[in-house]
Amino acid sequence: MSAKRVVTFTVNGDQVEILCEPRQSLLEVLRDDLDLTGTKEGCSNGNCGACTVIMDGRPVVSCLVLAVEAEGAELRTIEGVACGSTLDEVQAAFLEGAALQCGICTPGIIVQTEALLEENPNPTEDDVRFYLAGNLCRCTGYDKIVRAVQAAAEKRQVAASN
Amino acid sequence: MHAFDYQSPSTVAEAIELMAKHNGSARPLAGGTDLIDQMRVGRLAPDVLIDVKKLDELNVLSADAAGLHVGAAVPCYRIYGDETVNSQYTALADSCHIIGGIQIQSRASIGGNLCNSGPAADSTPSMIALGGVCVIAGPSGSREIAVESFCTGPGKNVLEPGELLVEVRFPARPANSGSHYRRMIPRNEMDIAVVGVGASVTLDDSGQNFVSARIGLGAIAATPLFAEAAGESLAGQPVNDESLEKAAAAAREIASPITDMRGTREYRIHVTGVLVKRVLQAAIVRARGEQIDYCRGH
Amino acid sequence: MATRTMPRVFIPPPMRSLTEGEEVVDVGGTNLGQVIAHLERRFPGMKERLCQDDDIRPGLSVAVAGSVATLGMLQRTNPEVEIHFLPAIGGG
Amino acid sequence: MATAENPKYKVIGTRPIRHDGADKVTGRARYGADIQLSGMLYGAMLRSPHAHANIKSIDTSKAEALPGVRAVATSADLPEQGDRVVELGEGAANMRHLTANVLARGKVLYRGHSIAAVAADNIHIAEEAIKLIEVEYELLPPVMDVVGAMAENAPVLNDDIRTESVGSAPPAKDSKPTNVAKHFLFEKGDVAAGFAEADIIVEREFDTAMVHQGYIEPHNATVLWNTDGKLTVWISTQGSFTVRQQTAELLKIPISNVKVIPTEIGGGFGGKISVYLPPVAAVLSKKTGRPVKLVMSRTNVFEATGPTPGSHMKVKLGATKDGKLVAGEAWIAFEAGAYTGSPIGPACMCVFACYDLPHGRVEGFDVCVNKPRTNAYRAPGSTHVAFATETLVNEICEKIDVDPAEFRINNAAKEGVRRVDGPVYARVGMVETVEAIKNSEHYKTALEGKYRGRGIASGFWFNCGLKSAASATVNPDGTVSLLEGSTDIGGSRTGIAMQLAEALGITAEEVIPAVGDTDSVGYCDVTGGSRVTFATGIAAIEAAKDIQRQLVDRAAMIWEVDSSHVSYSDGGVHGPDGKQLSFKEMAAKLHGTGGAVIGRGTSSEATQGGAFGTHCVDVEVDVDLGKVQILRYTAAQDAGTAIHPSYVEGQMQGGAVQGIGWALNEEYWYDEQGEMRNSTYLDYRIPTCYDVPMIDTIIVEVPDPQHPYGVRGVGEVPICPPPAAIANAIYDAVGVRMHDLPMSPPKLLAEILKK
Repeated sequence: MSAKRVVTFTVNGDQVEILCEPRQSLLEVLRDDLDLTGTKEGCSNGNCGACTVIMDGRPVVSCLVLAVEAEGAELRTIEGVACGSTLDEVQAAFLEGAALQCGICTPGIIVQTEALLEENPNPTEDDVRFYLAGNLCRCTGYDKIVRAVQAAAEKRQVAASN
Repeated sequence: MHAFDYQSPSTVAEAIELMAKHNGSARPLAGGTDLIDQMRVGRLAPDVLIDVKKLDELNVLSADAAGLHVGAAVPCYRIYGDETVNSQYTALADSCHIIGGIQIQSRASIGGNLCNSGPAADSTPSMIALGGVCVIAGPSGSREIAVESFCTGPGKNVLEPGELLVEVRFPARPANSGSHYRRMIPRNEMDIAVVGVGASVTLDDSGQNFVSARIGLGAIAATPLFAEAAGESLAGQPVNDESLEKAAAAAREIASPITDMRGTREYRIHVTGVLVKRVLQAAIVRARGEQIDYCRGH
Repeated sequence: MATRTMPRVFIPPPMRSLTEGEEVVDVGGTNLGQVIAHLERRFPGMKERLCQDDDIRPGLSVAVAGSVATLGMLQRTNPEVEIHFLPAIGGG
Repeated sequence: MATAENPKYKVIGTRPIRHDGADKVTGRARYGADIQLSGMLYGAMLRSPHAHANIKSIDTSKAEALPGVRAVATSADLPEQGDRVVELGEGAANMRHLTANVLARGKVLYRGHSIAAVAADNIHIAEEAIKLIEVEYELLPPVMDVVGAMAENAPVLNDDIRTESVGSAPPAKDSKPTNVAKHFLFEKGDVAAGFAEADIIVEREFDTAMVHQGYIEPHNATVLWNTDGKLTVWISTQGSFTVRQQTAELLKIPISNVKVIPTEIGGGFGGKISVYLPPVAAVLSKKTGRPVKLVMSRTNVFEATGPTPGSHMKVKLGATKDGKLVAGEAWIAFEAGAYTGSPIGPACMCVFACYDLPHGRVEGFDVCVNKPRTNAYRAPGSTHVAFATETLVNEICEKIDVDPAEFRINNAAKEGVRRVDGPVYARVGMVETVEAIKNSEHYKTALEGKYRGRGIASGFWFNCGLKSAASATVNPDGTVSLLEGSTDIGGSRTGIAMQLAEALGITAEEVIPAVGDTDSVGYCDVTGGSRVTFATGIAAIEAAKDIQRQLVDRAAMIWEVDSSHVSYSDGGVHGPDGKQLSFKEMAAKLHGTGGAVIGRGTSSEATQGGAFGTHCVDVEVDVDLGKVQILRYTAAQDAGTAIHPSYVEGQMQGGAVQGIGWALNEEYWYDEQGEMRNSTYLDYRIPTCYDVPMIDTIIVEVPDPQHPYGVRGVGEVPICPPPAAIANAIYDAVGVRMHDLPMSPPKLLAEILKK
């Protein structure tokens, strides 16, 4: 076994320091060491997006990031999306629009949506579908997800213009 | 996953030294989107990973008189977000836009795509079409090799133990040139190319005749191919169905694909011809300074 | 059409060798257990094909008046009902 | 058609926020793999690299010696089962097969078949350890093709399987074993005479590939075998009670020793009913005295859970030239996988279920092949046969020049029609769903453009009743805590809570629903068969009625009148002389009137009427690539009464998109050695959101008389029509009839080029 290392990064604004093996993925460390189990594991090869987190401003699949690579990084996970006890627009839109069924893909999709709206505050349906293509959902047929994303974008736009 | 050590050198020299020291049992780690998956499934089991993605030389993305320099670890999103790439090296932007999903594009690099040496790599045909040259650093100095000569088999390439791909350099774009990449996939996204075609064309001032063309093909042989004869067949020819058809036929000629879960041999050969024509047509439109009507993934 | 006085049992094709080809048989009984007992009396061998340890065979379901018999041998029957023996159905 | 708001009801037909919503959008909801217990060990399993082999020996000594390894288990650690068939709530299973599927006994029957398991301090050590287990195999030829497996000289997978036929004498124990595990035969009328009446007869052969449910959450189980012999199982499952029973049977311990705590579940679609991991984790826990967690990889999920079968079908339909169906005949062979148990029975019963067919004959076979043991997948068996029948129906329509919607309406199954398998339909909504499509904006708008085409198709599913239980406790603030046992895959706890709310005259938000564990709620069958909103809904309504009765008695006590003079309606109790107290007021008096009020309800008698759906799809075919784009999609379905219309729509949309995946790309792609070569999401290719358009829905409401509010299950029907609808649309676009699923680009291009 190779030596464990100390890795330091921030998650949702909190600085954390963990001891991990190089072979541990960021996903594994978030879930097993930090008990941030909102980030889900669906495939472990980057094809489902359930483990999406935002790393230094970019969405990444945390199953394909080694925890040691996160040294110094700023991470945002699903647990950091709501503002205290208030849901953000995307979360609220998902609930109002019934955009989830089983809910296992939901954290990844919400995090990915946060990244999308950061980059493109007013996405077309095609923009949404392309940006979320790396997040598989097997329950909803995506219809209500796409609508919820657009509803959230609109709500945020209105809020920003007020 | 197999246990391994992790090193993050701060200079290329240090990286090369580490690579050489482990004599073949070390792998450079850039975005990791292929490497980590392959290690997890046990296809690769290096003893050491050398994280090269923070090395300055591997993060270059700039244009000068020599052309465009793309550091081997520059992630896709930076490439397609780059003004020069988007206006002049569009095939490369096209490729980077469809490698994996958005999350993968946050990490994956064209250097990694090339070093992974998959026959279906989406950026390699574009790099071939754009005349990319690999800049390799090694214990005994630096060397250069054309992208089309880099891969030697599925998962295999010319890198010797201790060598590191530093950047891919692309020559400056001539006037009246345009390029494009597209692939056939059964879905519209998140898929591996069944056939991928990258092409770059240069037209004369009238926009009606080819000056030159380069075509790269993916997923139709053990390595991505440079369809040299297909490209050469267009030089000096008028832009018309006949010349495109001839180029497509020449491309089909060199295709030697396999049948697998992604498509049959016959299908791939057929699609090679179809895509070569479509990609050339799009490159021509761009060479004329117009926008192509292109739905990513379709 | 004359009113029936007994439950009507539809005999699955593979069982018709026991009923000499009869596809539909009317037999008495106020519950499924009695109906099957009557069937057995008239067509020996029937019960073995339908039951295991005095209950409906696993994998088999019995439809009484269009509803799956959830009470097994205790399922009530009446002269108006049709009885069908069908594969058990689950679902996704 | 009525949708959304239903004036008859106050709660039903509205769209409240689901009760578990906040947990699920914040990442707080705990799914199976999220369970963390102190002292927990991580497990990994050794799986067969071969499709068919005898196990000569297993040597686990090197794995056991690896530091950090705490226990190793093989089938030797599970009790012998003998030859017993056990009813497991949703289907029966031979226990000998079930245990061999959990850990192979002497033989592996498919690639990915589990052989041994390790519990270690972390997952990496466990995975290293399984590589150290040495297994000696004797390779056997794999049997991968359903028709080939039926041949007389085919290698036989199981030496204890002989063909069983519903209603036939049991096969002799000394007869020759076979791969054909089951045979079904249904007949109605006189098929030969029926076809003699036909002016037009079409007969085609169809093939469909094995496909997976593809739920995003992999299977998991965490088990603690306590020192008192009691087991606790944390698992995401469609049925906690079936997990309890299967685990107890496999370990040969009393069911009361097993407590199953269902976590949130990340999709199932029929695939999370069979038990794979709990008995293994239990054995490892018993050996170590610590809780053990097992989680499958995505490749394990594909290779070693229960996909739904591939099939070979021959179907023949006859009609008169004026558009009346007169006869149908079907021969259907399903891949059972390694052990018997495919949904061939329901397939046989569904093949002609949409139509009033005077003469019919259906024969079906359940055939073992060297693939994982198959399972239910959303309307199990019905999608396969709808692909066949619904494309033949369109072919007939074309030949006699009748509008396919018109033809379906004229021949539709309806109340009083006798099915080929015997029973007679009660009130059903096939006609109404076709009419809904026929009258839709989509169908009425002409489709323009080259290589574009439109197709429609219908589908049927029975919808199960089965058994459910619920209890409901009135809280002093006028809310109700509802406890039920149906694990919630798609918002069902809210649909059930809404029915309780409707019955009590309170709001959906005033009900606090929870899914209980097997020690805290009454027996509930699985969340499957589109049964939960129907049957657990009835149990909740019964619980509400029980509360009503108790509140009536208490009001009578308060008012000092006889209970017979008090009634419950409009959200409160009403007595003589205009006396009334609202539910909330009664709740506030709980403690002074005798303490807790707990309502109980069960349902087991009711059987649902079936449900139908009709879909319409527009496609565009790239004739040079053989690739199909879905341009527009509309699904109509009879929901009986839509409780929460958003989630009804969601089921229709999700089912349609799964059907689109099945139609176009999904398949188990095997090589000659029997290795699945596309066991990742990358190459299995379920639809992404960039592959599909919006899915328009039309909820048709033909109330089911067997439910107090008229509910029909909605989960399964929507997967049935898409493959046929898309095949019909492809024909309309490019004149090519596809008889082989998936209609992937290489196959479609080959057909186009043949033309």
